[in-house]
Amino acid sequence: MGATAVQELDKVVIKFAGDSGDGMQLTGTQFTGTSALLGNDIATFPDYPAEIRAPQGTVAGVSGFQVHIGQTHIYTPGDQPDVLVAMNAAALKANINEVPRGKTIIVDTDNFKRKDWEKAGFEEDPLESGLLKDYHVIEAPITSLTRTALEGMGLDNKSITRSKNMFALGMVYWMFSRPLDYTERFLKDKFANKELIYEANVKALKAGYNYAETIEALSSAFTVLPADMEPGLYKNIMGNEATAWGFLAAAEKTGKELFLGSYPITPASDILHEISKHKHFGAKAFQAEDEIAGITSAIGAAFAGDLAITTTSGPGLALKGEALGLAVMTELPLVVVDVQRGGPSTGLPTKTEQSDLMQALYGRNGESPVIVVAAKSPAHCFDMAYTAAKLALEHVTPVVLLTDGYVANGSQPWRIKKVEDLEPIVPHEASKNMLNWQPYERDANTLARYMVYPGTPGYEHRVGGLEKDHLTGNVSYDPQNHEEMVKTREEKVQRVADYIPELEVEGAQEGELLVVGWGGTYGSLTTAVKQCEVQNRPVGHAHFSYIKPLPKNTAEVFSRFKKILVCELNNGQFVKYLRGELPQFEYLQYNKIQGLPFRVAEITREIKKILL
Amino acid sequence: MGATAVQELDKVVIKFAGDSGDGMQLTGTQFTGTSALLGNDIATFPDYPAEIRAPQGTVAGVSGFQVHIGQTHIYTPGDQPDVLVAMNAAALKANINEVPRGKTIIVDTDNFKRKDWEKAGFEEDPLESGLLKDYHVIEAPITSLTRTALEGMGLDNKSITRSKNMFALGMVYWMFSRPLDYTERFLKDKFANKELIYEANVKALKAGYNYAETIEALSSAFTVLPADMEPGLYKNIMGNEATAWGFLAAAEKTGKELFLGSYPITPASDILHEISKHKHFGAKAFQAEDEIAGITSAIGAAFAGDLAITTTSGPGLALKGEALGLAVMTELPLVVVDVQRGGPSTGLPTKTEQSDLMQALYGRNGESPVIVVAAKSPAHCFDMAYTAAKLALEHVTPVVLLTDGYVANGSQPWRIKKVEDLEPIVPHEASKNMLNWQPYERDANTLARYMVYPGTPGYEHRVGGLEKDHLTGNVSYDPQNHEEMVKTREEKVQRVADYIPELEVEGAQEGELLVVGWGGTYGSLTTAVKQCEVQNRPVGHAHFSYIKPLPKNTAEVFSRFKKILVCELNNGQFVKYLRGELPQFEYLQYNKIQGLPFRVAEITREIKKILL
Amino acid sequence: MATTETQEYTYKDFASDQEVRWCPGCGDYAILKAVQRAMPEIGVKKENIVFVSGIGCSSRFPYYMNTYGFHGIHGRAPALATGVKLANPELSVWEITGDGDALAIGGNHFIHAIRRNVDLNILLFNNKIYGLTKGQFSPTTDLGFKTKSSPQGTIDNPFNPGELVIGASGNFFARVTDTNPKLMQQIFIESAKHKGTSVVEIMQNCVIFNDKVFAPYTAKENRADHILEVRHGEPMRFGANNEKGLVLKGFKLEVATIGENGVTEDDILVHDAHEPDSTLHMMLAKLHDPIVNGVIRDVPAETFELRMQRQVEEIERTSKFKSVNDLFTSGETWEIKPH
Amino acid sequence: MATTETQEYTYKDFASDQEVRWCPGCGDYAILKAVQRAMPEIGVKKENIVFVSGIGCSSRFPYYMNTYGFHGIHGRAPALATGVKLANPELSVWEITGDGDALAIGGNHFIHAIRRNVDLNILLFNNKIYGLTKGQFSPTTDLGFKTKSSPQGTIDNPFNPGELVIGASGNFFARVTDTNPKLMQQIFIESAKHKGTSVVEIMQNCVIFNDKVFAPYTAKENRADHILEVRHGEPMRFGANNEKGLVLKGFKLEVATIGENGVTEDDILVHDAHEPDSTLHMMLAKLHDPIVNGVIRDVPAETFELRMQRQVEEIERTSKFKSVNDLFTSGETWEIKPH
Ligand SMILES: Cc1ncc(C[n+]2csc(CCOP(=O)(O)OP(=O)(O)O)c2C)c(N)n1
Ligand SMILES: Cc1ncc(C[n+]2csc(CCOP(=O)(O)OP(=O)(O)O)c2C)c(N)n1
Ligand code: SF4
Ligand code: SF4
Ligand SMILES: [Mg+2]
Ligand SMILES: [Mg+2]
Repeated sequence: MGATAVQELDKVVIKFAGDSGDGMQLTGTQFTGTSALLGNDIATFPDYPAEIRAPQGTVAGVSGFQVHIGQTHIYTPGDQPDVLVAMNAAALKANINEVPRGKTIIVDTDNFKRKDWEKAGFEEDPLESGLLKDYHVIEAPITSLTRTALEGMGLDNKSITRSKNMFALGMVYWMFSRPLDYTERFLKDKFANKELIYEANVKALKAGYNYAETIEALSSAFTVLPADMEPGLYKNIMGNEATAWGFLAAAEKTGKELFLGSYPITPASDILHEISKHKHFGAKAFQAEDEIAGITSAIGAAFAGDLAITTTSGPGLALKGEALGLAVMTELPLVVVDVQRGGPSTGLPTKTEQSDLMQALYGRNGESPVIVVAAKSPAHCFDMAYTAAKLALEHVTPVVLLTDGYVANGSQPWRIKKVEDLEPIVPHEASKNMLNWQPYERDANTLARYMVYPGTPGYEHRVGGLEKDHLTGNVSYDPQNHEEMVKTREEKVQRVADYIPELEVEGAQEGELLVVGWGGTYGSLTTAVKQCEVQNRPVGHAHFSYIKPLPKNTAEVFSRFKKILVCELNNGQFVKYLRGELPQFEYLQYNKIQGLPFRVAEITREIKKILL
Repeated sequence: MGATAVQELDKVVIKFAGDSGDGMQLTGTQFTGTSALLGNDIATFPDYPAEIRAPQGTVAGVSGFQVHIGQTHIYTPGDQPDVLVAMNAAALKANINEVPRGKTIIVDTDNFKRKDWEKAGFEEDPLESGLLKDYHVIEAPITSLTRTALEGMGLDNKSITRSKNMFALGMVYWMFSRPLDYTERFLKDKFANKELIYEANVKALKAGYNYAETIEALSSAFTVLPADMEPGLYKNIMGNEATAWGFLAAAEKTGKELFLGSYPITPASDILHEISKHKHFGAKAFQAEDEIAGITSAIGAAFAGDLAITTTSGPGLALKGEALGLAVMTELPLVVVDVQRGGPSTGLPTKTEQSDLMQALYGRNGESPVIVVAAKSPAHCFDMAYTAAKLALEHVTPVVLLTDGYVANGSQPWRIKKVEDLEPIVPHEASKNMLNWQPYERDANTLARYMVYPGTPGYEHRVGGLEKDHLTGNVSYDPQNHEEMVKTREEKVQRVADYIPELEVEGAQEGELLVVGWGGTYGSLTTAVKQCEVQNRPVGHAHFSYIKPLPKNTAEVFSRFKKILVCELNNGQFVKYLRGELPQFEYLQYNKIQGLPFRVAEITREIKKILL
Repeated sequence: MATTETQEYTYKDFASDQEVRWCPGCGDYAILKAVQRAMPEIGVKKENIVFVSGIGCSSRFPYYMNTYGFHGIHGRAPALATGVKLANPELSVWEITGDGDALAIGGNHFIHAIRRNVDLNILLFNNKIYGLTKGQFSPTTDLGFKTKSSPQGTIDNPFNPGELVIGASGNFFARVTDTNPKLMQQIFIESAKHKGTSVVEIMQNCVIFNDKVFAPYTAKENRADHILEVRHGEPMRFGANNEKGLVLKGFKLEVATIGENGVTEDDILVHDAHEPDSTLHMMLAKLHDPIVNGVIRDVPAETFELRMQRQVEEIERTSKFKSVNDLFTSGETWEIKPH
Repeated sequence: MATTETQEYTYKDFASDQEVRWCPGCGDYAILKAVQRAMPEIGVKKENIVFVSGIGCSSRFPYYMNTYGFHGIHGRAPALATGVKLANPELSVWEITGDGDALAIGGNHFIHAIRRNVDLNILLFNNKIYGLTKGQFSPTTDLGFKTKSSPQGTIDNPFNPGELVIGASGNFFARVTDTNPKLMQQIFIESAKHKGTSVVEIMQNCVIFNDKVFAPYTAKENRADHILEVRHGEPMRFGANNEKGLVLKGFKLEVATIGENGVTEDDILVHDAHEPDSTLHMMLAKLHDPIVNGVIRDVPAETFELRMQRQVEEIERTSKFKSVNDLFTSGETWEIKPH
């Protein structure tokens, strides 16, 4: 890119950055939507400020949105931007270290005055200091150009300034040969009742487009051709939205009502927001007084026959531990979604991390096994939410689904599924003519008990948190029964291994090195492994979506490689779990604990180090 | 014992069992006290009914108290009773399976009528059915004899019947040649204002004593001579009491006030009760509205300079997880005591288990390391409580102390310690003249930060749950700082290994087999290992009181043995932890999950199986 | 398995096969019996009744009812029950809780259930002590009372459950003693009839850890003079000869004797349980001597589940989505054609 | 580091070096300033002041105060603050909390702190919304209000904080708007003076997620007619010309205009914040229009920490144990002699 630009690009990473109030999230999603419609593969990642709304013009207040578009398959929002749009000095300060030399930077010079760069924490004027000398810099007075464009429309100053993001978007649209109609449609819709604002925005958008075409700075426009994607109907989907939709689909598939008991928490709240909109599908979103009421109301709903879920992030999962144990003891179907964020404690609430794995596995008193699964990308959230619901209902057990801030807020094209085409779900319920049904009678294969819900005459029974008799479910203090029940609950979860897909290896199927990951790091790891392949260093990649139980062939897969490298965004939790479960192997580990996803380059570097 | 009785016994196990209302706990503690004063080594275990107060005469309502006295060192309340006192048919039913053939059973025939044994769940009269034919049975109409003895004293019927436990105690006192004065003194004190009741009890006690001497059934009396114990002043102490006293001692040693924030829960409540009595030592027992308020009030108190602790059992620890993470992030000294009980969920609340280890290690969001230690016997609770307080204050970090229902309710002679003789504790606090103190500045060796409490002029500062700058403690979202802090918090805990004792091996110092245990199973394991030694199968025994971090020489110790057998009262938690921490060794495991302690015989059997 | 018509039920139909395991003499027995006797009269089939509880002696209750039941975890019964009710609003949901369960660890769920007005019938067994954990003070224990965890007497001001319920804007509050089976039964039926959260405080004797704490009210010789049984629409009178009654003096309630100081029958306040303004109900709930029994407040108000249902209908009427398939294909989509 | 005498403090002494990071226009700024201005007047040295908070926009507050501070976890600030105060009763402990923090997840700790009457000054920033998590409804959100998590409008009846405080037997409750810096400052000083738990509800504007929700009261044109500022000992009057006032009609408060319907100045109720009976305070707290500002209830009552101290003294006087050594050697002991 930049000075050595070419007409057709394979993939490109663009980062829009500005002040929280500058509308960068909108700009980013517009560029994403337009590119998706053109058939590119895409991946996005918004990068919110951690602060409420930090003082304008400061680095803490910078909001960014990174989008990666490609004509080949892409799996991450990209390590480093090819184009950075910096709406003010702080946005430049916050992002410049990420942009490789030689790349393009668009700056709004109106916000690079002395007070601006001082506020941003620069010692000297960054446009003068030589900081940008190795970059292809496009200096455009975006704010004043917008102002000029919208003059005389009768708009107030604030509304005019607010349109500058559309000016910037217009510029980038031109650079990458994108049409404007998607965004025009969007604006029409958004400002349906505000004709003037709509017009102003479109005007700014076109002005930016035209400006980019006019000025010399952009010597040529690029394009990214459609990717070679599986045929079908697509839409762009965010991880949290996909999670919500997966549950809605499972509910429709089973004819059950969906009950969500939840308490808002970053970065999980959007699942609650999404499900709140869909009462007409029988979805009940209950915003509880806290996380404990969130999960216990869901347990009550599960007992009464709903598809019951609860959604949260790390601190909330900690609060739910005791009640999750109750669901284990009462053997009720329940899905707990933990959208992981940086910990411990309140930690880095807006940043991503994979550090709740141990908590998901062990964060309860007593021997308290649950199924643990994880989603590997925004669109995969749909599949894993659906699967989690299926496993819970069919195996009559709680399931923890781990996603993280990165996949939850990221977006990806999703090949739209039809409910009809989804795998069937058969909730494990007593048939009406089952003789002598007992509450803790089990299926011989899955060990699932047969559910009966209140309202069914003749099946009145009681459950609870005290140890239960292995058949009647009555309270039992019998020592042998307790041992049997502890083992049965564990075995029930282990038997799920017979019902889940085997572990697949991408890349080399055997050999020197197997790269192992789980959950949201899939994109970075698979990209890295593919790069290594290109560079003639074939390694395998095994990515876990099923953590407890592990896929049945895990040991077999591991045994095909000389070395195993477990990569995680934590201090080594999955690797510790693997050492406990499959102690016969030696594991190398690579960990990053910075609240940020892996960069592809970090992984390839690590792989090279090991293969040397 | 029994028919083949000898005059002098090495050790003897007596179990007093009766209805909840029969006063068996009192009888047991009296026998214990008297024997302790005679210089025996002792270990006790009360065996409460799980139910509130189950219907009289049913097995669920049986309350028992087992005491093991010896002239050699003893470590457990004994596998099986040599003498069973069964005050009713249900007590016989509940315990007969535990009593080896040939042993002595005393029954109160007044409570073996048809309705009694039917209620107890016998099919036929147990005294007639041949069930007891291989036992030495002493049939005594204890209730009616008591009634006769107390006739004419002007007591109501209820009070008379209530004295029958003293009659039974008198009989056992005679059998084991115990004096009556200890119990007489006790009764005088207890019934200080109820002269008549006092007299009746003493009368019943003496009547039982004389009755035993008179009847032929007891052909000879036995005795257990004093044990060969370390010289010093002793008293009999229960685990929970010892825990409370350990903290009181630590507070006095440091001149700090003790703050306990707690919520009642079985089997931990007695620690709260004990500390509640001692406000005059500056001990503040705050019974909070729930477990979360228990720990957060303690965190507040730690911040303000108290020695802060919180006590609970498994379900309560689950609730404390989130707040414990706050203590990790704010790096405050805090001790959390978890008196473990049977889980998951409400589980078996009155039974013992070791199944909260994983929860103690990992039951929080994010990377959230704390020190984890465990007590191995009732008296050892004193040492570990004191040590936990020392580690918390010196290393400025939360510590989890694990005990369990078995050690908490059991008792043992304790060689009384003087505060002066205890190891010094030096809380890690900023000295008044420290220059440019920063809240997160650390000691170069321990990595502990220097505490300053509110009230200190010029040191005003703020802490909180968001990630902190490594020096100033201000909120920091810096990626590198986060990684550094995660590693530092872990390293701070790991460095504690430099300050704790090395792991010691009892029995064989190297060879075929190392028996490994942790916490409350010490007594059973050490007894079993000693027995094997006697039988010429020398094995080693390594018992862990320090779990995180592990003692520095752990790997070295493990490497001296061919096989390692990890014995736990759970489904294999410590062994999983060891596999993760020291993956270079192979571990065998032996687990019991019945809400009961190990029997010595179970361990010796397992050892033999492995050594064959 | 055959079902019975509700009118044919007797109290025996509501006894489960589990042995009742409270201490002999515990007040819980009488409450259990009163509930079992009330059940046939609420007009709900057995299979549509669910008893939910937390943890405590009282919370063992569901095991003894031959209905659906859930023995939950400590303090969380209101949330459990809310989940049950929202999942299936047809069910008659009863919550059994103790003073510790409801007001210590569970206080927040308790006041939030009341605020939302989910149709739950909450029976609060107030024995002013933690029974199951063997005798620590609870949030309702009288100030200064000595317990295992307050060897010098408590220093916490107790909650008055009625005050808290009304302070959380509750619409149904009643109080009764475990010694009054008839009134219990009546009140349970009333609480079942009330749509929305109803709270019944039962002054329950714990023979083991707090014996006779209510004796100043319930002992035979005290009842008439120290308990005022209120009935909607009737003057609030009490006393051995019904000679005493409540009158208003400024902002305060006072006890007056008819015939003394010129007080006549007409001066006695008439109880209006249905008055929306809760001022007088609050005063009645706070009265110590006499203590007020009966239904103190019973005001109709929309339930949470009804409002939820209404939103479902509204959105069903207005939404163009009939299946999630419609949702999935809504908004911007694009087609990738086979190559 | 030198200490300053309290009388020499200015508000600047209470500003920390941390940049204040609320949204421009957020009501929290005005509250921060009012607190910083109140501090020099409470007569406590800076080092003896602790600000404790939960989680929320409002809960960032402690970072901006140059005193000791603790930014806790969500909802638990009352318990944290209780621990701080009991550990060192000399400290002046302030709790900063939001409507979600105090009344959703933290509701139980909130009412229990009030019940115990620990000497805490609780400032409740009520913006009727979850600010920090970007706009979900809270337990005080107006019924029917549309938010991110209530796209069709909420169906929960909101709590009225004052009602809940008094229902939990609170002894100090005040209300003020973030637009009235003078009154805020006064009230904060009053709350500091009150020994025991004091709760100040601040009607705080969240410009981003709930802008102008209090405008019906706080907008210039509405203030005089819709806010009633009460002062102890003074008649409760309001209106542009102070022409309106509260009168009692039966059990209800009504607004009357002096000179109309024969109402005279003397008919207007005089505010008595110190009256132990809370009936009228409850009515004032519940009033919607006008909404009452000022100190509604301020009744002296023994604090928890004082009672605790008294027990310490009592047991110190009566116990024979001076050191734990005495405790250890108490009761039955036996000596094992060297052999
Ligand atoms: C999380 C948790 N904390 C504590 C306990 C211990 N616990 C069980 S019941 C109870 C209090 C019981 O009191 P109350 O609710 O008044 O019921 P009661 O036994 O008096 O009927 C307590 C503290 C528990 N089971 N779980
Ligand atoms: C255990 C836990 N649950 C949820 C959250 C997310 N959370 C943070 S603040 C907040 C609510 C904030 O609302 P409020 O207390 O009214 O404060 P405001 O931001 O409006 O000042 C929530 C739900 C959290 N941080 N921790
Ligand atoms: S302890 Fe008290 S409340 Fe519990 S069962 Fe016994 S008498 Fe009843
Ligand atoms: S979100 Fe609202 S409450 Fe939070 S800082 Fe912004 S304006 Fe203030
Ligand atoms: Mg109780
Ligand atoms: Mg708020």
